[in-house]
Amino acid sequence: MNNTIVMKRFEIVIGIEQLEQLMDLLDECGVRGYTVIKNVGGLGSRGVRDPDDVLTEEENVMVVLACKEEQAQKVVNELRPALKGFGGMCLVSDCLWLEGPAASY
Amino acid sequence: MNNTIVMKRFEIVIGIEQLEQLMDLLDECGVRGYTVIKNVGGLGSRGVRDPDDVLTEEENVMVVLACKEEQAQKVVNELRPALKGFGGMCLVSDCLWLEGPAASY
Amino acid sequence: MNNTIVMKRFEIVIGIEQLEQLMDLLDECGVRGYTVIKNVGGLGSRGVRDPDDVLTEEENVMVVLACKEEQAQKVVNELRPALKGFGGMCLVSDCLWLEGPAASY
Amino acid sequence: MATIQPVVLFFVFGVLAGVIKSDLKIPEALYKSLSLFLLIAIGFKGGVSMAKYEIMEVLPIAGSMVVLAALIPLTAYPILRFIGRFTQADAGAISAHYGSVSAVTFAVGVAFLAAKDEYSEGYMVLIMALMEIPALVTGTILARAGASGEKTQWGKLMHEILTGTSLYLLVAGVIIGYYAGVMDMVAPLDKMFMDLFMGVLAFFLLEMGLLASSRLKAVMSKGVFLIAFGILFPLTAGLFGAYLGWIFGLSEGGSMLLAVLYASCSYIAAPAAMRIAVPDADPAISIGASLGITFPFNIFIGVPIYWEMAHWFHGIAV
Amino acid sequence: MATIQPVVLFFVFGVLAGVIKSDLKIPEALYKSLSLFLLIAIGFKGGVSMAKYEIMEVLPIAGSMVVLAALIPLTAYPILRFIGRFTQADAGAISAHYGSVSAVTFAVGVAFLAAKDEYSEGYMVLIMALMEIPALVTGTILARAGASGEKTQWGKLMHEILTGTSLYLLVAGVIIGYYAGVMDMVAPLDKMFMDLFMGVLAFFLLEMGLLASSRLKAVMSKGVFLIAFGILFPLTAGLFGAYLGWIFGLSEGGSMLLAVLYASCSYIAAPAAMRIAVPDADPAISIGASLGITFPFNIFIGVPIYWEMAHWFHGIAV
Amino acid sequence: MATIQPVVLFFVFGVLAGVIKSDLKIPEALYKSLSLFLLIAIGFKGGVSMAKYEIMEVLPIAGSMVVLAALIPLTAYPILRFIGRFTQADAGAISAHYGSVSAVTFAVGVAFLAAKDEYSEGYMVLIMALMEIPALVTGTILARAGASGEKTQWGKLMHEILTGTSLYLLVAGVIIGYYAGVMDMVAPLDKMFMDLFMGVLAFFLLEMGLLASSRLKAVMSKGVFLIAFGILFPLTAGLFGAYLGWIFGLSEGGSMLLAVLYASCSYIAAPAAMRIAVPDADPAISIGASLGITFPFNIFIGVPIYWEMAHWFHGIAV
Ligand SMILES: Nc1ncnc2c1ncn2[C@@H]1O[C@H](COP(=O)(O)O)[C@@H](O)[C@H]1O
Ligand SMILES: Nc1ncnc2c1ncn2[C@@H]1O[C@H](COP(=O)(O)O)[C@@H](O)[C@H]1O
Ligand SMILES: Nc1ncnc2c1ncn2[C@@H]1O[C@H](COP(=O)(O)O)[C@@H](O)[C@H]1O
Ligand code: NA
Ligand code: NA
Ligand code: NA
Repeated sequence: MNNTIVMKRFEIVIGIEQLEQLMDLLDECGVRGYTVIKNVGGLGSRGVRDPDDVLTEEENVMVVLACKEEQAQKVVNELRPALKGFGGMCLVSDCLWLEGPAASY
Repeated sequence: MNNTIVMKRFEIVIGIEQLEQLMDLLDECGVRGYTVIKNVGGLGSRGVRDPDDVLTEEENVMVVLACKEEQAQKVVNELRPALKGFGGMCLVSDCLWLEGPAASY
Repeated sequence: MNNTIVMKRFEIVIGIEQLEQLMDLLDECGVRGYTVIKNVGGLGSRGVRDPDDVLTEEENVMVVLACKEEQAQKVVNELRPALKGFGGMCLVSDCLWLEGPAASY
Repeated sequence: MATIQPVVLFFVFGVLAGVIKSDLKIPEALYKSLSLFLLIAIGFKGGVSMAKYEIMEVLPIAGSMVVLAALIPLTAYPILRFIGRFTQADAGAISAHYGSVSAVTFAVGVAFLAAKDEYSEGYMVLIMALMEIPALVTGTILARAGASGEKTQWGKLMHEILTGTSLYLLVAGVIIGYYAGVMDMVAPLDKMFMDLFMGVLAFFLLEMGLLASSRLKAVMSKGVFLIAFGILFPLTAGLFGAYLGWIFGLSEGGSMLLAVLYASCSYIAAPAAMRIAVPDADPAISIGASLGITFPFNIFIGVPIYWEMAHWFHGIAV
Repeated sequence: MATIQPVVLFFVFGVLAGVIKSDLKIPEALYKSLSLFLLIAIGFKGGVSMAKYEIMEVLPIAGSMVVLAALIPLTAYPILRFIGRFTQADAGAISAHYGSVSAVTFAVGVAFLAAKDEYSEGYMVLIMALMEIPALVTGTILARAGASGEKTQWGKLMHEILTGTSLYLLVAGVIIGYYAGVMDMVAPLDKMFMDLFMGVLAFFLLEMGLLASSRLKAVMSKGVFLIAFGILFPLTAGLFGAYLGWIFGLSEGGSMLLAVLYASCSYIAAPAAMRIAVPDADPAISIGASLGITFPFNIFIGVPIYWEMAHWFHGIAV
Repeated sequence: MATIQPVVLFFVFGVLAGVIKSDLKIPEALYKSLSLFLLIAIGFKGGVSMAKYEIMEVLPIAGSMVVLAALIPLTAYPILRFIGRFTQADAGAISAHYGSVSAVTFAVGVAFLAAKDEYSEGYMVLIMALMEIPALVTGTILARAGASGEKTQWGKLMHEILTGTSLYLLVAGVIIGYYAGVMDMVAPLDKMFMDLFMGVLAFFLLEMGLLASSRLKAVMSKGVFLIAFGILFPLTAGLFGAYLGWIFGLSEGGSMLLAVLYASCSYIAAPAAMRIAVPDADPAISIGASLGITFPFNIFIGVPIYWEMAHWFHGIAV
């Protein structure tokens, strides 16, 4: 497709209590752009987590992040050991970045 | 990419009134992990659905789900007839699961 | 995979103040379905944007949109110049549309 | 002459904020919280004053008024279907909205009476709560009778009507208020549910104004018939209500409130029920007419007129 | 005989709404706002009445009661572990919940005394705020002593306990109320934090009812032991509290409130602390027992019984 | 000597909660709801007391004070630009913040006068509402005059200023309050908008404290100049306001409130306007100085000082 750059897309879901740590880690990898969706629920190895349950107060966040391939491997290397402690999941896929906006990757 | 498993990624958008049914269905397919984002709006065959409109009270949810290929076909087979009744959409794509966290797929 | 149609998936993140313009633009491209997630935060070329900060009132939205390949190129052509003004990002990737619900693409 | 109450000016400023595209926004959680408050408070207040009645004396009168309310959608439907040329689904859904009631319009009527120091029967609240039922059922039957397509989900609909937030909280408020009244234990709860009523109503009307102005365009595009219907129909229904109140021997204030109930129309409970019962009706039309035309008409012009109507009938009696 | 207060009927209607699957929902932001209000208001009111005491006289008594509260989890644990056959983690976590207190149960107790026009010591609030500390610490030690697995994050846990919203707002309320009382500047704040207290409690109990009914299934599945524990244990702890209050020379009202504190159990602060301290405990069990059984038992049946207990001990004294 | 009011202690506990990293959080919807309430209530109260004036007498005085308020950003700008060495954009944006006003600081001033039983002119509220306009316009001109880059979106900016929530609700409150005052129909609305004012302010100050403590780091990093500016500039502006109030023949209370208005600075309306008008300014600096330094300075130290200033000028007159 025209006017696009080949990139990797990360989609990370973790508990909100680990978000700060994740953001520090991404910062260290030199990541310059990501998107954060809060108030997310789900099912995983720790069972159901429902942000609408006012008593249990469990909340996940989804972080979506696009970066170039060279950086992607670096993120993978840093993220793997951390995720072991965090739980959650991280998916990686191919995508195209539509050129236009100021580069933030 | 190292330390990753090839998987399928589902992205389902339906009305919140059908979420419970969808979750039962995924449960029956043996799915062990998914992520739910509520308070989602959009445009589709039923027109605009805006969760901020306090009078119409229409709300979509997005469910993201990663699973192995064998399971994916099972989910597709179960989901198709149900979605006919639900409306909404379901996208399927390829992705890599970054190993590390406890397996919840 | 059976019962699926090959399609393109767009994932656009912009500031909420530009959402109306984006929706007009998609409308002009003849797009018949999209999903909108509000209350999204992130990091980009304009720095951190945090929807929970009640004083700065910065909010992003994520728009996910599936369409056929022919339409995809049209959307790319229209979106590119607009995104230059908007900032944010737009990712494009391949996906399969699971047949079943009424076509809204 | 009837003076406009300060509280309804909040509605005006809500509409105006929408018109001049102010960035004023009421948080959704506040809107929902205020509406829970109003329902409980209206019920509670009614329940407290019902404690003064022999409940068995009241039930037959109240019951008749509720049943007779089914006449409203039955009258509205042919007008909408054959003069207004709406689809069966839309005509039925709009009928259900106009047969149903608006708790906020009722509250404005109560405030009007309070400002005039006029008495009214406390059990009007119970009538309001129960009027939903025949209106929504009748409207649904009209919308679906003989229509092809999916079967009406009667079970789901009746559940929605009977357990829906509006009816449930009104009835809960009535029972708790009645109990508090009978046990003479109203005291510390009145600071919240009675003293703050008007202030909460003010906030709610501000939001109603914002919502109404966002609906106006949709209504206008439906042309002059819907606007005329939205004004003339409640006037007629109100007249019927005032007459009925007089016939049944209600006070002037009570007759006026019955007129308000018959004239007012729903924009919360009815849309929720019609979404389930008549999914092929277009909510933009029924909510637009109800909230964009009839609601403002009632709170500014209708309420004083219904008072005059009640007054006039009671004049005959003398 | 003790009559049921109107405010607790809101709890009944909350439960009922859950049972009949009404679509009634309290917005999360309202729930959180109301709970902030209640904590500040309870603290404020206590602080204002503490302004009448010599604070140094009070501290040793209050301190002893707080320390003695550690006996509660120490008693609960062996029952849960060896009779109930819960895991060490669950038995410890449940013990921490029952050692800890419920500000809303306390508020219902205060309302009960207010309806009877009975005096109680203002500093009971301070005791309530501080009782969290020994209960949560003891519960955690019981849950983790000798257990393998990750090390207890004591630093994080103590931070959570000491700076957690409940303890923080109660103490902040006490200090501000005390200052306002001493300076004789309570006046304009009382309209909010005192007059509206019951009304806010009503709303909160409605939501508590909804929450309790959503927990019931989880508790029932745990069998009859947990239900018996959820009723008999608070009765015992309440008796101990009433006895202690009498021994320490509290008023009848004060003894009753101490019984309420000892008998009540937490469903807000304790879950938050146990999430950090004992992550392998199942919150469904402890919250379910606490909110689904003990809370309703206390507000309907327990509170009048604790009053009778306090009354009985004070009768001995005569 | 001036005693600290209990209500401002809520601010202290908000800051403290931030400092000790408590998990205390005010839901966003509550924060927004409280700020809507305060704006309407401040306007309403002012409007009610304006009902006692001949409105035509008041307008010229009020107009002059508003226009003279444009001097504040004109004074602040060169200090910030040439002594503080801020960029043109930042200096202009900060000037706009300091020219603009803080409704909450004003409310604390009103509470201070109420505690002293001092009279003040009701139309000060109108002055507050209108002072935004010259401040934001002047600040924008300063920030953009001769600057390259995109053209200033004057249309959008004026729309934002004139229809922005703060100005709109203040003016709506004034008009409704004025109408209620003239018609003698204040009665049921005062339970909400007057009686609860202090309680709502308490909650709001708690959140302000949390917000201020989250901003402190950003300000500290900007060094000692910004801190000095944030304290000395409002003192100077306050002196000018007190002098002006005296010259124009306001009461002591009114002069003090004018001093408060001139001294206070915005952290809600100004950021919103500057986002549109001067997007290249860094909001962390202007909000940080405004909320992190000047706001706490004003409510604790400034308000009593402005009172002494007004007192001193009025002493001259004798
Ligand atoms: N590389 C990226 N990956 C994911 N999200 C991004 C990326 N770059 C920008 N964004 C999102 O787009 C928003 C606006 O970007 P910008 O206009 O560059 O500040 C950010 O706040 C992020 O939410
Ligand atoms: N297979 C999966 N697909 C999508 N989301 C998942 C999957 N597994 C885990 N998650 C998300 O990650 C969160 C934490 O997972 P866990 O730590 O395994 O409990 C869950 O609550 C889900 O939101
Ligand atoms: N082509 C599409 N791309 C993205 N989202 C879609 C698409 N079609 C439908 N949706 C989402 O699915 C919801 C329900 O669709 P429908 O049942 O067709 O009205 C819409 O409100 C959208 O959020
Ligand atoms: Na009606
Ligand atoms: Na206890
Ligand atoms: Na100023």
